[in-house]
Amino acid sequence: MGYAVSLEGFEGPLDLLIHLIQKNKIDIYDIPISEITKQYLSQIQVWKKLDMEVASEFIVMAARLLEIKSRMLLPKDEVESENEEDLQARLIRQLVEYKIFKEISAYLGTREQRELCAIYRDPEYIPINEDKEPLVLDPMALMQSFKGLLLLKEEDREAIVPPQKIIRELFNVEEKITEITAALVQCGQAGLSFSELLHPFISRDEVVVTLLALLEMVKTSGIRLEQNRVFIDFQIRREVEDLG
Amino acid sequence: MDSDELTGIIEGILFGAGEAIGLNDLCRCLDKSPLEIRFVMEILKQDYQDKARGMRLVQIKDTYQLSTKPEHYDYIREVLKHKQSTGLSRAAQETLAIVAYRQPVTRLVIDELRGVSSSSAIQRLLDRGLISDAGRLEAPGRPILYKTTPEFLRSVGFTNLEEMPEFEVFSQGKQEQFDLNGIETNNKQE
Amino acid sequence: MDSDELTGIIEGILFGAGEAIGLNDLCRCLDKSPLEIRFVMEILKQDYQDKARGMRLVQIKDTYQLSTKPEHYDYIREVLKHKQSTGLSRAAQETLAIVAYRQPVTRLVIDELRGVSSSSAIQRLLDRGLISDAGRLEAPGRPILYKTTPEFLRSVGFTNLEEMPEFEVFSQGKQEQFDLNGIETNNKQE
Repeated sequence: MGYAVSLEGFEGPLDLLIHLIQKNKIDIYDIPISEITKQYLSQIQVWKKLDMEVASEFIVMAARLLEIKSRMLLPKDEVESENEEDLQARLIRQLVEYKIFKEISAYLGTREQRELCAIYRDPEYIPINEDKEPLVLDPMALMQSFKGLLLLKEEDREAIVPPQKIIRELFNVEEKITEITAALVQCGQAGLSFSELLHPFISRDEVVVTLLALLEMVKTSGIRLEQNRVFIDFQIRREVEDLG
Repeated sequence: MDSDELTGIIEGILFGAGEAIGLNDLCRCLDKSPLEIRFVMEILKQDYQDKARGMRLVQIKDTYQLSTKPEHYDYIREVLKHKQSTGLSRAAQETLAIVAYRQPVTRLVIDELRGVSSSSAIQRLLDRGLISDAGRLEAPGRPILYKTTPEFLRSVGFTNLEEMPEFEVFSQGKQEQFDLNGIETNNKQE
Repeated sequence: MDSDELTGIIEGILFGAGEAIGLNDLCRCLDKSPLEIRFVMEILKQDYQDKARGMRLVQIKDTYQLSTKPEHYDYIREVLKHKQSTGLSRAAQETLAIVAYRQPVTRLVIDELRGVSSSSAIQRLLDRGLISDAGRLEAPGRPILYKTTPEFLRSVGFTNLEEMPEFEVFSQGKQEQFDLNGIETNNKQE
């Protein structure tokens, strides 16, 4: 199941297109479709290579760009020509409108940040004993209140999202170094092979961190990496033993 | 009861109530005209501009409420160990901007404008009480219409919707500049 | 920060706190001496004697708290009574919602979620018999735990707590996995 949408902070295909247009300093009314399409597709390929899930909307936009591009290649006096203008004009109108709303939302966001700094207070407690009529409460309204409060706090926003959707293991190099050092001490002179440091359920992130930790240790804490030829496992040994 | 006394009483009511109090309620309970109450509110607003004051008067439509001044937040947070809320995600913010300027508006229009599905963003805004249902559009499927709430006005510090900058302020003439003829011309130049 | 500004900040802190704040806390957080803080408290006390002001400064030992003036009590009561006859205040509703979904729960948890001191809302709910004590938490200070009552169930029309509506949480936009092969092929065809 997919999750956390924004790929590198892009809210959607229009957002990505606006980014490319700004990056290339292009006039929004005069977009070189062919170049933008190329850059757009290559961005999607990058995400794909990073194993990121690409939302359907990005793919639909890619198809739209390709269609505009292919129609542009047709001779102008073809019957389809009018249609091509429509496709491109529609895209530009969408981009222009989206850009305006992006500006509005940034403006409202700034105001929101300021208002978040205002503190309101609860009613002062004054005992009121009259009219103890039984209350009729709406459970849906209570639920809404609770949900609203949770959403206000980032940490609770995560707490209410089912955990399997936000799993993101974090490894840091220092901890890894400690771990590897301990393992090397245990193995003594024989040393360790790289593959022995990797457990069966290891994630890509952890492999990368393990490697970074080893490189750091080569520089700072006297270990030696030995590899007989490329693309095979390598041995990790402590240099300290030689000194001893 | 003279004007000063009335000011004191109203400040006391707003302080004691904490929550927003309607002009009507004040008129009824104090037996005063809306004009008299509004006059006092102006006095209070003025008073609170003094930097020796720690509150400000927040007006949303015809309701009044006191809050602390945002510029004092860092000190207040320190003493009260207040955890600041993060504010809306960008998806929710974009959706809210569209509802604010296009209300009443359907989900379909929002989706088209953003180029992505906005259903979860809409749900969040509903949960936060920033938007609400505004009936249904008389069209096939009778889709739900959304509008902003008074809570939205509070969250961005406006007294009413009319206080929001005109849409044209943001489009900066882009709208006029944009017409299909212009694009066709551009195209032929290539 | 001059004396006026300090006065404003302290008024803001006392307003937002909703409960007594210690002189020590103020000195520490504002980086001021007890003498300076006490001086400002005297200024505030003086200010509040003006009949155009609605609050008073209550000092108990070395703690300070703002409250309404007793002479305004009848007006404030009138306004609040009217508000409460229409149902729970927003503060009370939020507090009750937290107790209902997180019970048994301490005041600290409620305060943190709401971002304000909830003691008066808790008192109000206790008065109305919607929540009650549920013992104490085995933690420093042994804080009181709160739970909902049978009266609460009656008011929402349920026979037990399991009937409380569950809520679905939307992740930020669900997506399907996509295959890019189609596009790559398209690309090559050109």
